[in-house]
Amino acid sequence: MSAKSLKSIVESILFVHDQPLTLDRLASILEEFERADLRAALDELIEEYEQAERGIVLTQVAGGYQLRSRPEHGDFVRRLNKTKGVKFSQSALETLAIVAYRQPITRAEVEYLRGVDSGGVMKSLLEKKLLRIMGKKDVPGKPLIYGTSREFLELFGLKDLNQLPTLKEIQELVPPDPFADQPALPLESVEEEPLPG
Amino acid sequence: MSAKSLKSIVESILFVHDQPLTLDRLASILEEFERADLRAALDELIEEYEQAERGIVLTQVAGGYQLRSRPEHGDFVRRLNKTKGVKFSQSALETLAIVAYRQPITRAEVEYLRGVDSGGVMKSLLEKKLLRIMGKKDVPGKPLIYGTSREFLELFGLKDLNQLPTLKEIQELVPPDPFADQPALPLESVEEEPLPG
Amino acid sequence: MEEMQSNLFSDALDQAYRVRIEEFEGPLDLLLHLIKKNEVDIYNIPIAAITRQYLDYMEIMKELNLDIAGEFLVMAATLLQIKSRMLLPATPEEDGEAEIEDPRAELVRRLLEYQRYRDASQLLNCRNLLGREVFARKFDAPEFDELEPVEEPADVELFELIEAFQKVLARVSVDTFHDVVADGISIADRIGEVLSVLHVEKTVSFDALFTTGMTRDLLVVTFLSILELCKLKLIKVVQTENRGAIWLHLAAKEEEEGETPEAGDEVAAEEATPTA
Repeated sequence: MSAKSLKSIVESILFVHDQPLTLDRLASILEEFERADLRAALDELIEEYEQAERGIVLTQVAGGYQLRSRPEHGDFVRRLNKTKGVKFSQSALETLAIVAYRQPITRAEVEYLRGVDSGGVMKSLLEKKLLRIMGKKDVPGKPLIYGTSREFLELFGLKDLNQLPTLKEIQELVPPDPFADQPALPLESVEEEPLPG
Repeated sequence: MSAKSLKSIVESILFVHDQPLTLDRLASILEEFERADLRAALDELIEEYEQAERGIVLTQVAGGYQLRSRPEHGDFVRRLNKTKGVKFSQSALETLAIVAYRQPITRAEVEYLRGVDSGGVMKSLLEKKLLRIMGKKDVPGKPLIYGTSREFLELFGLKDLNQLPTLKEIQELVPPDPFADQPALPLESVEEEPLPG
Repeated sequence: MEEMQSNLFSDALDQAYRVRIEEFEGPLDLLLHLIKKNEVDIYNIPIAAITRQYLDYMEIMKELNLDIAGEFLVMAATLLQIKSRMLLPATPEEDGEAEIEDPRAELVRRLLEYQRYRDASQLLNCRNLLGREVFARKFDAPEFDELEPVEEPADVELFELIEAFQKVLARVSVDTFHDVVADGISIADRIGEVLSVLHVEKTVSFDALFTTGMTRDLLVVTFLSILELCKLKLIKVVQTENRGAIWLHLAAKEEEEGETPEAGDEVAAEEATPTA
């Protein structure tokens, strides 16, 4: 089987599979091929789609590979189903950002960092499956701890959490912190309360 | 707008629209473009997909245009359905949750709570070692009683069962169940039977 | 001309003012806004001035009858406390600690940290979002479900059937679930009906057996009949693709031997009776 055909087969499978496809899963489907060859085929496909300025791009998202429409054409594609697309409130975005960077994190910690009650917004992000409960924190009161979900990665087109700019990189956008040597924020002492019913 | 960009936009729309797309529909979506240009873009795309021996082909079908996987790769693509990744169905998750919170529990009790026959899903969870048989209940008929296993804790990254959120906490978090007001299915009368197989 | 410009300017200001008040996510957001507006150094906040402006904003909110969240009040108290501590002479503490932390330090740390997450949230929002700028393919279009199964459909597991039935219950309007006594159809009867439909149609979609207007009891009886037919291996339940439409057809064995479909019906009905 030539490398060209393998690439073509991989493209067929990516096209039919509508979720992000991991290399592991691809290797289990195409078990007669070498993993290295599969990876090479994926890399080549990513490059080809990028170079030719196609209407489709191959992206790495949520630990897998997924074909998606080219972002620049969003305005046209949205006409298909006349949706305006997702829109987040500032509080939802803030909460998502805090959980993404500080997970696992309790609700009280999120509220301390945001400075406002966040029960409602966290509940709604859980319902949208963008946050998930990771378990309980091993401190008195056993508060629930939260993290971001696979759906979060898919929605924001992230390969994994490491793809987010680091807080340090973000920090460089703002002036240096003279208090940087001081101890971390006293999150542990923040009191826990259950989410509102 | 260059011809190249138009082709790319048309490709985006074909990709996202999963039904055959007629030229009329395409012209109504991309109303700022000439019909002749749209047709030219489609013709070019058909040719490009064919020439490069891609995994995707653009075919004219049912009076419209549709991207499809290359027919020669059908054998590979069909494997997608057979090798399902580790993914839990809603019913498996439901059953696991019920057993986790109510163990030790009989199959009939699970079915009463879920309102549907759960023999198949419990059998499959037993096979996956996520459930285990804890013994027999001391009531007439001596039904088997079930609990969750060590593998269950491992899979869900739980230290122990106490790490699960309490039912009260869950109630406060998850959206209301649309079936909550409806009576349970009348399966309670179904006789207790051993699991199939 | 000048007058017009100044009018425009004050209108714009007015509007910005109103919108901003409602936009504040919380006290930290408001403080950052005040620091930026006053063009002061975040590490050397003129606490008296900022506190005064902060309290002014709360006054405006009150006048506009906006609900002032408790957090705003807590922050006001904190600011006043910092202000009073700033007025104290810098004498060593009783516990002999050489360095006294700037009373503003924790607030500044919180503000900087909050600002970072706010920046991070803006970066998140600038990404190409699935469903906003980028789209993936989806396969659950209703028209797709209408297609008949082609080549090597996979067997359906019980839980998938159950899920399909849950969807049926969700689809069929709750209004039709009136407490009317069932029309008395038994599982055995319904098995016979389903089989006769299959002998004519060969392949029937799962959904087609549940039509709007059926009583809840009939829905349940139909579902139990399908389960029973599966158990008796008289029908095969298949799915064209992962999570796709579910189809029923007569089991191969039954088809081969089933030159006399009526006989098949009877067998099914008899065997099913005890369970019904």
